[in-house]
Amino acid sequence: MLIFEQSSSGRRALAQSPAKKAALDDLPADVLRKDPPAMPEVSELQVVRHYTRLSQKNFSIDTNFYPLGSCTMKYNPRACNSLVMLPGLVDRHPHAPDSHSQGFLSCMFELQEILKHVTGMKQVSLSPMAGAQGEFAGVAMIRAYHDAKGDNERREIIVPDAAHGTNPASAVMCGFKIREIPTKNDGDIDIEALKEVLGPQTAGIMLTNPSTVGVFERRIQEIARLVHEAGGLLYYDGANLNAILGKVRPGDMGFDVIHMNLHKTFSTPHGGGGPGAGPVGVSERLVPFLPVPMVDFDGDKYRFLTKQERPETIGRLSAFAGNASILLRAYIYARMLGREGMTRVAEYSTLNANYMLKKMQLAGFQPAYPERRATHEFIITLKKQAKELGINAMDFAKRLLDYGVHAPTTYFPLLVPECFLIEPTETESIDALDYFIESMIKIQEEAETQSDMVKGAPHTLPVRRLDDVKAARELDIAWKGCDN
Amino acid sequence: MLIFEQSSSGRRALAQSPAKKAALDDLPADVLRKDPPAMPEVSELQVVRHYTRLSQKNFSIDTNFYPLGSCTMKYNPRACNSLVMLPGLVDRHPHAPDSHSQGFLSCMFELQEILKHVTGMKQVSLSPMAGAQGEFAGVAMIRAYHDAKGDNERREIIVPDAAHGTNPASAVMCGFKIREIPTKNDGDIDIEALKEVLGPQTAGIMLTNPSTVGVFERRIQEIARLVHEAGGLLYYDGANLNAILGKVRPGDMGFDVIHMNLHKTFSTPHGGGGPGAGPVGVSERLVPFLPVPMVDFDGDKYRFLTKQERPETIGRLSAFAGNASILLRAYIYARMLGREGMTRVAEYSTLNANYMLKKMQLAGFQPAYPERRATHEFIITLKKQAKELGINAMDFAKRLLDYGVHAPTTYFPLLVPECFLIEPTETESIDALDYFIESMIKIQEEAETQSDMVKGAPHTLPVRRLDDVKAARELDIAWKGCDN
Amino acid sequence: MPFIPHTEQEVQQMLATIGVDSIDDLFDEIPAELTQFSLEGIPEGLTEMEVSGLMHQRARQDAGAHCFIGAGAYDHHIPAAVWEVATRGEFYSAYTPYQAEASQGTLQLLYEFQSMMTALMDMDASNASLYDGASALGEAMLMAVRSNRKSKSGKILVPTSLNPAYRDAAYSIVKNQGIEMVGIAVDAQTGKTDLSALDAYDNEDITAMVICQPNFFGVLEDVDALTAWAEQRNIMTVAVVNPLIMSVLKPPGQWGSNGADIACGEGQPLGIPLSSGGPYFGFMCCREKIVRQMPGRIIGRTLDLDGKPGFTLTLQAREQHIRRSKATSNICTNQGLMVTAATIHMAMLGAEGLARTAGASHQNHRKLVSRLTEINGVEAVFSSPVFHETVLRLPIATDQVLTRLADDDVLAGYNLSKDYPELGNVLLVCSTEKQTDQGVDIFVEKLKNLLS
Amino acid sequence: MPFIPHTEQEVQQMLATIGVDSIDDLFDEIPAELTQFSLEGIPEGLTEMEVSGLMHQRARQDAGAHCFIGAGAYDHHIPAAVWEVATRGEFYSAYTPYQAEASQGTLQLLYEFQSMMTALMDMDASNASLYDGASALGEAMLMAVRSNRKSKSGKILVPTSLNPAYRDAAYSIVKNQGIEMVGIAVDAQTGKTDLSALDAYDNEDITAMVICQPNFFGVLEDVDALTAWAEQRNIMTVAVVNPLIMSVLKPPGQWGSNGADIACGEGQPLGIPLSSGGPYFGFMCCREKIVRQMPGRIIGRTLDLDGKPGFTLTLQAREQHIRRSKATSNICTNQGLMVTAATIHMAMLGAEGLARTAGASHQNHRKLVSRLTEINGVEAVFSSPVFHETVLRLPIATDQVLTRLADDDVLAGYNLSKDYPELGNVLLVCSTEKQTDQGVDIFVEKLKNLLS
Ligand SMILES: Cc1ncc(COP(=O)(O)O)c(C=O)c1O
Ligand SMILES: Cc1ncc(COP(=O)(O)O)c(C=O)c1O
Repeated sequence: MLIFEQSSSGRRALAQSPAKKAALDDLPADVLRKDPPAMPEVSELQVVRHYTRLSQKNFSIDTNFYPLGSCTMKYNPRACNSLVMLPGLVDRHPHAPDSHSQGFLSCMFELQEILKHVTGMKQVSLSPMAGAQGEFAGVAMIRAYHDAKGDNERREIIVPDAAHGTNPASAVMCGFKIREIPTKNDGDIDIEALKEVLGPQTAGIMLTNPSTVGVFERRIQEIARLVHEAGGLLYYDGANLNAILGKVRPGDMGFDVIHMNLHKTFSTPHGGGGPGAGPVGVSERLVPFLPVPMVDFDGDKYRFLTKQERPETIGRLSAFAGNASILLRAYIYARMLGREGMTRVAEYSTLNANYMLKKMQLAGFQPAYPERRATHEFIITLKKQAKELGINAMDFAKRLLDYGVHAPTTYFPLLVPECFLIEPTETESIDALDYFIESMIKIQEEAETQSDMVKGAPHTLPVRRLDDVKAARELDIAWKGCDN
Repeated sequence: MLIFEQSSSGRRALAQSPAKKAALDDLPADVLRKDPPAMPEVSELQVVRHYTRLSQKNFSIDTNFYPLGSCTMKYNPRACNSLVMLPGLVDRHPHAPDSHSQGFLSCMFELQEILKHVTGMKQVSLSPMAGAQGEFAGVAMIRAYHDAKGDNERREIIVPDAAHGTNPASAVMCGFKIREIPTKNDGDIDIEALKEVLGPQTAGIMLTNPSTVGVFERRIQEIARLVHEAGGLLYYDGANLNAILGKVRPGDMGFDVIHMNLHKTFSTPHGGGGPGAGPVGVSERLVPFLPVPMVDFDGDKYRFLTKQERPETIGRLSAFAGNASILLRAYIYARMLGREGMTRVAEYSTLNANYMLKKMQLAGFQPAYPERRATHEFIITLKKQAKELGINAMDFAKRLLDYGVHAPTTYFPLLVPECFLIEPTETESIDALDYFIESMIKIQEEAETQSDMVKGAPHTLPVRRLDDVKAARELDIAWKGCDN
Repeated sequence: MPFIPHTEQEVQQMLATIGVDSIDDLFDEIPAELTQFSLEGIPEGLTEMEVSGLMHQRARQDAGAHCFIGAGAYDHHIPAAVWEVATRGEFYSAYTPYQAEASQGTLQLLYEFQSMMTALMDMDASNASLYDGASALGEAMLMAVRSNRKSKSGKILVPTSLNPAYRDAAYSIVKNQGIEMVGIAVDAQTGKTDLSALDAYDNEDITAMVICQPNFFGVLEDVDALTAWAEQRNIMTVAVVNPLIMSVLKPPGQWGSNGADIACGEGQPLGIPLSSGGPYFGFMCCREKIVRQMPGRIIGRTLDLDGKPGFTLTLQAREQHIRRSKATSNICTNQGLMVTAATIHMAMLGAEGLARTAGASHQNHRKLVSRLTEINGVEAVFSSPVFHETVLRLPIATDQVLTRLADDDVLAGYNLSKDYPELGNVLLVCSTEKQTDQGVDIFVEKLKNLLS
Repeated sequence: MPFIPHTEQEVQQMLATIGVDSIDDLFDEIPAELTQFSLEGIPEGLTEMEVSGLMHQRARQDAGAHCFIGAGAYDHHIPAAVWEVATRGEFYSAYTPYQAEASQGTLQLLYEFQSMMTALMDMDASNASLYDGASALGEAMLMAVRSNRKSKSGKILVPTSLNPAYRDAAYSIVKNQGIEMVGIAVDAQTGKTDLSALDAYDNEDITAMVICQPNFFGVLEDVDALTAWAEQRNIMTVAVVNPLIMSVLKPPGQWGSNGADIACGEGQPLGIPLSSGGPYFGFMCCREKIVRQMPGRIIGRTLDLDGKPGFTLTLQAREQHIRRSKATSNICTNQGLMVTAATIHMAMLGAEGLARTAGASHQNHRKLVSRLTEINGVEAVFSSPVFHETVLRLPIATDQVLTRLADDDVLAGYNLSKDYPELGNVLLVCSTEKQTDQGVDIFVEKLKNLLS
């Protein structure tokens, strides 16, 4: 039942708003609202009960193994949440003067430094509010760089066919054209194809490494050399940074700009869709263009740097300083990990992925790249099952839900048919991995013996499969009152 | 699966204890522990996931209508919880000096005052930690009073047969003998029977008013006169205070001592079994005997009063000052209610109960006291259903769970056969009440047509009915390792 | 190894399964020369206890002031239940609800959010959030340009009374797509957008126009007149509003004759704590006919295989994960958790509670301004009615006032002189329903002392 | 009417259903003369915002000191997850798990709690909590008297090194049942219970004996010798221990030849915040053979109708709701939520984490004591080994030291002179793993200044 359907006219949570109604008699009548909006009229208990019960209908890291490839669904330490809720942090106004900001700013500055070191970049700006905004900022810096040199013809950004959808979308938002290059059968990108598209029109290339197919791009140094020689810059999509944290650094690979997904690698919550934080780091040549604000430390006081101090910046991307208290959460996490902890993130997420890959392979599942090491994630293709049993990746995914496990990422990257992109993360125990594999084996058996049941899955969740076509055709995206 | 069964030797939540192990080399070997206790060895994520999932197996106010008679399962405002967790409150040491205690003590003092006014008693001590300890303190004061007068022969406490089990148990702990008196068919106690047991051996009587059968004891003034004339004192069990808060006061009825269940009337959490808080209030003659500590205010500073200042006290009942932060929660709640809010608690809880009673009666259910008003709760007897359909109160209770509603109190008070003690509380909306009644009507239909199904209920919960006999016979009350 | 559950024995077992000797062997595809670097610059790990001590200390450094700053972020009361429920693990640690069956909690909540926002704005459709108010405006501009097929210019009229940070952020976002933002002056007397300044554009091809309510000065704009002017010229209107205040002011859907085309803004006043400026959330509503141009996720109600109602992501063909370079926006992760809190907050307050909150904020503000303007040399700059925020002229430099009062733990407002030097020494002060008489007394006393 | 959902219309509808005119009619069975009183003494209601402002202010009044007080309540680190999970609505707002099928979450957790406590104490059985450590001792004494059928005297030996508040509370609880508490002196040199003082009772009928580890002075008792002495005389032993410290010290189940009969104490060090002294929780463990004498709830594992394991309250025939005046105790509501937190806390730390916590507390304490005793006139009173708590002798009145240091936000310890005037000017200081070097420096500096 919707919260709207629990309404009763005149009911409200009386403790939650002022006891008296203000007159507003100083305001002209024509600016005032005539009828109140049709919002729920419910009690405090109804609200708490409704949303508590709704929450129970979700899968989440806190309740389920959630091996969603490319999303790094690792444990979100609860301390990161409770500490940012401390008075002094939770109620600090974004425009508070420096005298009332040193605590907050010192955390931000130190986070910039930590991210700089772990990525091998020259400087970091924390302001982008998610991965995609980090991409936008990064590509905008590439454009600003070429523009600053008067190199106005560079209007193409190269992306591999396996790239995440945000990569081409971000490049287009910066006014670029997209050139796609193929991925080879071994998972690396096709360097010959790359050479063909490189030229004076090349602004840069956007890569994820490990790539979205779950393998490390081995010829990255050669790619960097080729792109740089062609006058382009290299963009690093940090969605997969978890795989290499502390083991190898994008800066050392030759990348000029990188965004990080702190809501992945640095374990800030996904919150059912966000918020994220997508700081960007850059090599020397892009430093002037970093988005503002940034935090500076003169050895005594911390302060924000804005356009005034950084005239070549691509500008600000938010009203204030990005997703500040997500950044604080990432800072807390980074301090708990420390230097050694960072490296172990990469090591153990990689160990988990390779263990799962091997065991699934032994159980008869088909890796997409059987000759390659898994990184922190790997791909299984279920094309044989789809062809022979009529049970596709979606069916496996939905049936997994009945086993209490969240499905891996399906149908991304698209170039692998019936693909399952599996990312266990380092915070899951061998027991959770084994349970997943056993579930997959059982579903395989079910697929062979009771395929209708699998196709009808899930059976134990609040709803069964939903009619997406109806959803899009008969658009019902807002409650329209009881009559509907 | 038990948390123990998720253990792996050597695994632990590394962020949660010191990185280094202390040597303890200053301690003699024979005081040291040889083998570590067999406790779970799990990761932080495992802990969070395990207990989050366990929590989902509970019914609770936050998720379900919970009309558990005598328990006052009303909404527990979340603010009461979050505010007591503020630094300064959550980390105040119980032995902090007065200079660092004025904030806390002022809340305690004001709570004493509020409780005093709303019960009509002379003074209040907050220290008892639950209703039963409040009863103990109250009866102990009655004993101290008689003893102080040299009246050492008064060794009997009178309780009605409908009394809660804690009443006789508490009196016995104070060294008293119990005299039980019957309840009449109209729900009032049998005054003739009372007269018979009153005498020079009478220390006092323990009453609940409204009584545990959900009606107001109409001849309370006469009872008070009789008991006082016999030289006894009157004890008020405040479990049902919700029914009369701000409408009538135990002090005015003639009671000498009262305990309150703040975890009922003042909405502090039940927490799956506690903690509670059972402050006691007394009439003039019992003031010297109140348990310590109490809080005093001299117009300038607040401070604790202990045995030193109150030599006749029955003593302390806890190591510190009782369930302090439960008292704080009650204080916050009381401040939000305010004077008018108190009265409304009684009014609307009574309205809800009478509405339900009437609607259930109209639906054919049999009230235990059809001639009486409901107070904040009322009793339905299912003896007809038990006799005619073989479906007893327990069956109705278990089947209600399938409807997502917590069962009312069953089989208490015992004098009403197949009894359902129903207490909706004031925080529930008419929708919740109607849903309960509809569910009862449906179960009645089910009982008539598919009684096996009802007897086998619940069907949709994590477990079906449990074997209590086996539980008591083959005692398994602690995990004994994997081999068991 | 905080947060890593592996025991040494398990590691050995796993390595044996994989068939390698060490974890390092798993990284053998990485060129060796890339792995020579030092992480010395990163401090060693802390336990939770240590980091908790550190954060308590940092928090105390910034705590404990009387705050009269608004300027886009407002210190409203948030019911305790809001964040206690929103941060339940099932909301907090779930991903974007791609697997609808395992995400009905979040999906239904988002549907309810969309329903509340459309009600509040009186618009047809809402998305499930964008990053923040400023970036939402950038997206709204792009959407307006996509939607207004009749116009070719890509010119957007933007009043100078728009929050300058919004202007800057929107500019960063749209500048690479050939869009031009044209400033419209404010009437120096009233503080409202100067209607006569629009005459200059009467015959130009203008794609869209931004209308704020209230504007950055707290001043209430003539939204009907502005909207009407745009309607007559087929100019798309983009409303930028404070959603809380829409509970008492005429909402975008009722402006002019047909209402604004797009409404967007900052969701922070709906239950999001100040927390140094983020995370907040941008909201966006629009008319039904342009919903396919909307950026961001949208949730729809539909039926499952058994005919039971359920919720799912819909109109995904607008989004980057389907349309890639042709998507309406690059946005992927949005501000889900903030919207979770805002939905609970709005349900808790209801229309009446929001209106009371807005009303009390404004009433408090009238008290504050009347007290402050009693001080010699302090006066309101603009003559038009405002809503809970006012621009004051000061007799001395704003910077100086702010610094001196901050020493006494009074955060007196936002330094508007930085952005509008032409206004002289000006300060933007704000009130909410949380303002206390005691706080006002201290502010007045300290300011009086400073100026005397 | 905060928290009351009724609209005026609903009230009318409900009254009509009932068949009365007004809510007041529902109270017509209450004698009219009883309803004449005034509640003027109770303040008017506040909104949550107002009460939140008030509580923030009260909290600030008491906040921000360096605390070196122990004396029964210890400031240990509590993982953030503990209370975030424990206060989930499903745990926080559930009743005692009478309806087992609808309470499997709480029931399984309590079974796990019992399992952890028996492991920690090395005992057979645990209940699901009592109120606090002091009242648990009272209950343990009553239980010992019930269990020791061979003894008639009701005499219980109690060392004077027992926390005096425990002695007082236990006395309040047992005094009306003909039980006599007999004090056993402490060796003035070592601070341990004087073994030779026991000789006096060699031939007396003694029912039970209390043994503390550590005792109130922080001193480690000769628990084996004390237990052995009691065993030889069929005296029931009641151990009173700090459960955290049992992760590193020999647990009650291993004392003497057969272990203590009952172990009880304060659960606070297992994840419960100081919060002014409560709510904490009392724990109690015992040997299997006397489990039916145990007070409080006990959870058992059993099977459901389908043979699936499940959890339920068991041995209820001991309890007041079944046995009424013949129950083992009057306890009904216990400290469920605290136990919920403690269970999560113990699971989080595990045996190793608890041991490290205890160990670090002790190590910190050695540092603190060595620093403090470098100050002229400050010295340890007792010669025996202690655990994370020490009695120090001061050259001036303890009260004076405490008051003066409190002015500098140093809470220097517990004033032991109040309870033990015979010891002179003595102070009980305590350390936990949270102690910082900075805190110690300040303490030492302030104390030095005061004493010089
Ligand atoms: C490979 C990759 N790149 C970019 C992104 C976009 O990041 P965000 O969702 O934070 O905008 C994602 C997120 O799913 C991703 O997996
Ligand atoms: C009538 C009555 N009296 C006394 C009590 C005992 O209160 P507590 O559980 O707080 O000890 C209860 C609790 O259920 C009760 O209902």
